[in-house]
Amino acid sequence: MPAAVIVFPGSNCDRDVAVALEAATGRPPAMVWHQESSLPQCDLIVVPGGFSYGDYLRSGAMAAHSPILRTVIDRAHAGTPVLGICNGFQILAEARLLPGVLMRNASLKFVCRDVDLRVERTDTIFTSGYATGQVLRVPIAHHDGNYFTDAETLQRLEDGGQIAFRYCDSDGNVTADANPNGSIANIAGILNAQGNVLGMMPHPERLAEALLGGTDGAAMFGALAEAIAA
Amino acid sequence: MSITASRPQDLMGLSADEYDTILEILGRAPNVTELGIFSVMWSEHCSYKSSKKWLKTLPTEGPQVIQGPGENAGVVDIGDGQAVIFKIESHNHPSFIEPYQGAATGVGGILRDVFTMGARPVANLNALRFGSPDHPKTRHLVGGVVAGIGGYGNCIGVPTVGGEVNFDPSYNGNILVNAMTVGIASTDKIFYSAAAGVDLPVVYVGSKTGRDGIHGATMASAEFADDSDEKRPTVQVGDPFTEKLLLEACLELMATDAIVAIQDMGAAGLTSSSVEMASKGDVGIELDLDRVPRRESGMTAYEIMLSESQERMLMVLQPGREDEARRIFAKWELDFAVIGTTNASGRLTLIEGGNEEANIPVAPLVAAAPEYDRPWTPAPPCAVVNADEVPAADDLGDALISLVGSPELCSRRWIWEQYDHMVMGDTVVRPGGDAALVRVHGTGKGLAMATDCTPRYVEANPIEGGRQAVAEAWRNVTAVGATPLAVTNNLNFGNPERPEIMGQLVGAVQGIGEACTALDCPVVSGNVSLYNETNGKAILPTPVIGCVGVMSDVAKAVTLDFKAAGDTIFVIGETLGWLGCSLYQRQITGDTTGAPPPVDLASERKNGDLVRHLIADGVLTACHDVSDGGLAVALAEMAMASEIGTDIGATINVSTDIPTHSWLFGEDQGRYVVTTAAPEAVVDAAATAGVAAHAIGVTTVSTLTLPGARPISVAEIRATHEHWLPDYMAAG
Amino acid sequence: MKARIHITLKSGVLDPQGKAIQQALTGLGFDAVEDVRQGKYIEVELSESDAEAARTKVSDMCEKLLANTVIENYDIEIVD
Amino acid sequence: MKARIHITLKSGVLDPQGKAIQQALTGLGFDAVEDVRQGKYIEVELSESDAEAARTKVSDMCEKLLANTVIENYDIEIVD
Ligand SMILES: Nc1ncnc2c1ncn2[C@@H]1O[C@H](COP(=O)(O)OP(=O)(O)O)[C@@H](O)[C@H]1O
Ligand SMILES: [Mg+2]
Repeated sequence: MPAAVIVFPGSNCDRDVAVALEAATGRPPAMVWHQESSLPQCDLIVVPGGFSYGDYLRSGAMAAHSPILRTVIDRAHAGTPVLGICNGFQILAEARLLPGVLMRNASLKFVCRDVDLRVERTDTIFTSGYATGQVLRVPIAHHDGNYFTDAETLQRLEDGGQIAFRYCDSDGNVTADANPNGSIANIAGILNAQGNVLGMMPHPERLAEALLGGTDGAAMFGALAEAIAA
Repeated sequence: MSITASRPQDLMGLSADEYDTILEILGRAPNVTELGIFSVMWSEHCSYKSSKKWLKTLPTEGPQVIQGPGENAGVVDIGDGQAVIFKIESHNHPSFIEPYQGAATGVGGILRDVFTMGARPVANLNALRFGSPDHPKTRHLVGGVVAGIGGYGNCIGVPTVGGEVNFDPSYNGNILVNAMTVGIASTDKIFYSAAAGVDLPVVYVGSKTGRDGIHGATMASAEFADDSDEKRPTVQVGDPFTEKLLLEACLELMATDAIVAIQDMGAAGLTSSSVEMASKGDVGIELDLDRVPRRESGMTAYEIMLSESQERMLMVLQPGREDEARRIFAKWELDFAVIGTTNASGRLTLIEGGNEEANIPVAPLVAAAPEYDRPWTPAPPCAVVNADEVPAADDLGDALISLVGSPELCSRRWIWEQYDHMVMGDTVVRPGGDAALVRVHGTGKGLAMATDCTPRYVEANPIEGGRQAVAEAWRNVTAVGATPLAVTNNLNFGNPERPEIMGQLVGAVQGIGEACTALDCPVVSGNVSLYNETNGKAILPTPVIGCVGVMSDVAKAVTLDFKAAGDTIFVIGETLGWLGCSLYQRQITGDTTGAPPPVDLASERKNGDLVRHLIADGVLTACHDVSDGGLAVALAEMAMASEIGTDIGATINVSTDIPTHSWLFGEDQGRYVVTTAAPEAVVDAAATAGVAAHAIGVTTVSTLTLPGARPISVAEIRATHEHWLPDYMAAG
Repeated sequence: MKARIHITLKSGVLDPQGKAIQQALTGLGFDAVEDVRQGKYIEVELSESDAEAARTKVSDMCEKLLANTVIENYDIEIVD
Repeated sequence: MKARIHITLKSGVLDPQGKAIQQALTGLGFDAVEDVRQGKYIEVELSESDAEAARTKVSDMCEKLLANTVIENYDIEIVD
C-alpha cells in the first residue's frame, strides 16, 4: 500500500519526504492537496514540514483546520499510522491528535543544525529499525520547536511510554546543553497513546542519504516501508 | 525654452537638464504621474546612468551563456537541457532603516527575479557588510538582517547556503545587504520580459497594491543624511507565504504555453515592469488602473504606478488563455486581474476613472534615459609593504588565535544556523566551507556557489581588488571541485558624483572584467548600488562577486576539513609572504596600509585547473583556498572543521627564506591548501601542469603545530573561533 | 462592528518570548521590570450589527482558530 | 504597577498575518469577517509606584525595544 503526503499552501518539505518514502518503499507516495476532503487508499499518512499558511497566528494552527485534516484525524483514530515532521508535528498538536504545544524556541531564534536524539521506544512501527537508547544524528530546522505541556500530561507521557525521542549529547545523556529549543524534558518527538501517531521536530528525511551527510533517518522510513508492506 | 519657466519646484530627484529632456519628449509639461514615472525610470537604481558606460566593458559572452545581463537574471547552460539562472541584488538602504523587513524583502525581490524567468530557486546566498562592532547600531542591525533573511528564505523553503560578512566603520551609517538567488530551469522553458505582439492581455498577479515603498528606487539613489530615520514610510513588509504561493502558481502556469512575457514588479513596481515589457517587445501598453487590485482606498494613479508592494508579477498572456491562468491563481488564492492590453501605439497609456492619467512614448522614456560619463580620478597608487616592515608577534600561535577569534575571521555559524540550509534535500556541502554545493534535483550533478569581495583591497587598489574579488569567488568554487561557469556582481560604492568614488568604480570594473576574461567566467547579471554614503563619507568600495560552477558528479566533491591523521599537506601556488593590506598587518599595527597582493590571473587559472583535476581524479582528501589570514588561518580552518571528538591537526615543517610570520600570514593570491594520501600523484600532476606545489607537513591528531608558534590544540582554536559572534550578539 | 480580542497565555504556561523580553529589558538597564508576558491582540472587523451576535461569532472564532485553549485564554470586547 | 501595552501596525503597513487569518476564518465559514489586523499585547509588571514615572519608563521601553516604531504604533495603559 502506498503512503500519502499532505500538501498545504506553504508546505516545503513535502518533496523531501516524498523522496525518502520513495527510496524506502520503491514507489512515490500520493500527494494530497489540503482542499481535498478524502484520502486515497493508504497505510501511512505523512504531514510534512514547512510553513503551512506562513505559520501565521500559531505554527500549524490554520492547517489543523483545513478540510483534509478532518479526514486525517478520522484515519488516525481508526489506527492508520500518521507521521508529523516539524510543521507536521505542530499541526498534529494543534489538531489535538497529540498532546501539548510547540512554542517559540527558548533562544527566540530559528535554528537549523544536526542534533543528537536518543531513541526512547523501539516497539513502534516508526522506530523498530532502531535500538533502545541508540543515538541518532538528525537535523532540526525550526523556530517553534519548544515542546510544552502541563505537569500532569507530561507524567502521563512518561508513564505511558509516549516519548519517542529526546535531545541528548553524543553519548546519549539527556542534558540541558543538548536541548536546542527549551523543550520540556528534552522532548523531540512524542506518540499518541495508541502509538500510531508520531510527531517529531527533527527531520529524518534530511539525513537519509550518505551524500547529504548521514543516513540515521533512513531506518525510520525503512521500518515504515516494512510495516506497511506487511 | 518657454515651458522651462514653469518648471515645478519638486523635480522628484531629476536634474533640470533631465526635466528639459522630458519636455522635449512629451512636447508639453508632464503631469505629476508622468513626472513620477520619469523620475523612477531615470533614477540611478533603474537607469544605471553613472555606471552604464563602464558596465558595457564587462565580458558577458561565452558558449555556456544563454542570457547575459539585461534580463531579470543571467542564464547559463549546465548541460542535459538544463540551465542555471542567477543574480545578486542589493537592499542596502531599506535594511538600514528597518533591518528585518529590509533584508527580508531583499530576499523576496531576488527570488522573484529568478523565478520570473522560469527557474525554481534552489539556493540563496547573502553578502553582508556591517559597521564597527562597537557602533551602537551594529548589533541591532546584524540581528535584524539575519533574522529577516532567515525569516523569508526559511518560510519559502529555499535553502540559504552561503555568503560572507565584514565589519568596518565605513559601513556604520550604511550597511550592505546583497542577496543572491540561484535557480534551475529547462533550457526550453525560459521566460523573458519582451511583450511581443499586440492586443494581448496584460495580467497582474500576486498581492494587492498598497502604498508601500513609494519612491524606493529613488531612495536607493540618494545619499543618507542623519535624518534618514525620517524616510520611514517607504518601508515594505515582506510576506514570504504569499511569495511561496506566487512561486508555485507561476511555475504551474509556466508549464503551459500561455505566457508570452513575464516580469516581476521590483523597484519602481508597475512602472518599470510595464515599461520594460513594452520597450523590449516594441509595443505600447494601455493599463486600466481601476482594475489593479488594491489594499487601500483612495490611491492615486501616481501611487499605484510607483508602489513597491511586494510579491507581485506582471504577465502578458496569449489571447484566450486568461481563464486557464485565472484558475491556477485562484487555486493558490492569489489575486489575478487583467489590467490592460498591448497595442501598436508604442506608448504607455494609463487610464483611471475614464481619464487618461499618463501618455508617454515608451522608446524615448527608455532610450533617452540619461547616461553620464562622470569625471573620475584613478586611486593613487599604494606603496608595497615589505614583510620586515610588519613586526613579528612574540608568539605566532597567539597571533593566530587572536585572528581566528576576530570579528573578521570568526565563525559565522551564529548566522547560518538561523538559515534553513538543508530544505529541498540537495545540500551536499553546507555553509562553513569554501563554496556551497547543491545537487541538481534528481541527478548526480551539482552547482557550487560562493560570494566574495575584499573591500580593503579594493580601496587600496580598485583594479587589483576587482580582480581579486573574481579570483577569490572562482577559487572558492574550484576548491570543492566544481568548474566555475559565470559570475554575477553587485557594485556597492559611494557617491559617483565624486571623481575619486567614480575612480574606484571604474577601476573595479576594469579588474573584474580582466579577471572574468582570463578565467573564462563571464558576467551574466548584476546590480549597482551607489550613493552608499552618510554625511559625505563613503563606504569601502565593495564590488561583490557571486560565482556559480557546475560539477558533474557531486560524490567527488571535496570539503575543507582534515579527514585523518597522516595525510600529506601541500600548498598549491607560490608563497611570497605578502603582508601589505593583510589582516595580520592590521592585527599587529592597527591598520592595513600598502598595496594589496597582486593577482596573477594566468597562474590563478593554472593553479585552479590543477586543483580541479586532482579532485576529479580522487587524489585529494581535503581542499581549502587561502585568503584572509593566509596559510596559518587556512590550516586552522581545516583543523577546526574536522570532526569534533576526533580532532585532526597538523604539523607544519618548512624551511623558507622569507620571514616566518610572512610565510604564515601573507595573503598571496592563487593558493590552495590540499591534503592527500597519495603525495606522489600531487607532485607529478603539479610538475606536468607547471604549478608550484610544496609539501609543508602532515596531518596529526588534535594539535596544530606551526613554525614559530606554540602548539595549539584544535579544541582551543575552535573555541576561540566559535566564541566571538554569539558572545557579541548576546551582549546586547 | 469591531471586536478587540486579547489572547494571553494561561498562568503556569511557559512564555519564552516574555522571558526573553524581560531579560532584554533588564539588559538595557530597566531594572524595575519584574515580569513580562506577551500575548496577541487581534482586531476583527465584522459586518454584523448586533453586539451579542458579534460576540457569539467571535468567541466561536477564538475557540476554533484564534486561540489554542490548551494554553491560552481569550477576552473579547465588542466596540463599534 | 502593571503596564498593558498594545503594539499595532501603522495604517497602510501590510499585515500578512492578519490577511492570512482573515482568509482562514473565511475558509472556516465566518463570512461576516471584513478585515483582520494582528498586533501584540504585552504586560509588564513594574516595581514602581508612581503612575507617571511608570508611563515614562514603559514608553522608553517601547521606543527602545518593544515596538518597531518604523512600522508599529504603541499604546500604553497603566493599571495597578
Ligand atoms: N551571511 C552568511 N550567510 C551564510 N553563510 C555565510 C555567511 N557569511 C559567511 N558564510 C559562510 O561561512 C563560510 C566562511 O565565509 P568566508 O570567510 O567569507 O569564506 P571565504 O574566505 O572562503 O570566502 C562560508 O561557507 C560562507 O558561505
Ligand atoms: Mg574560501
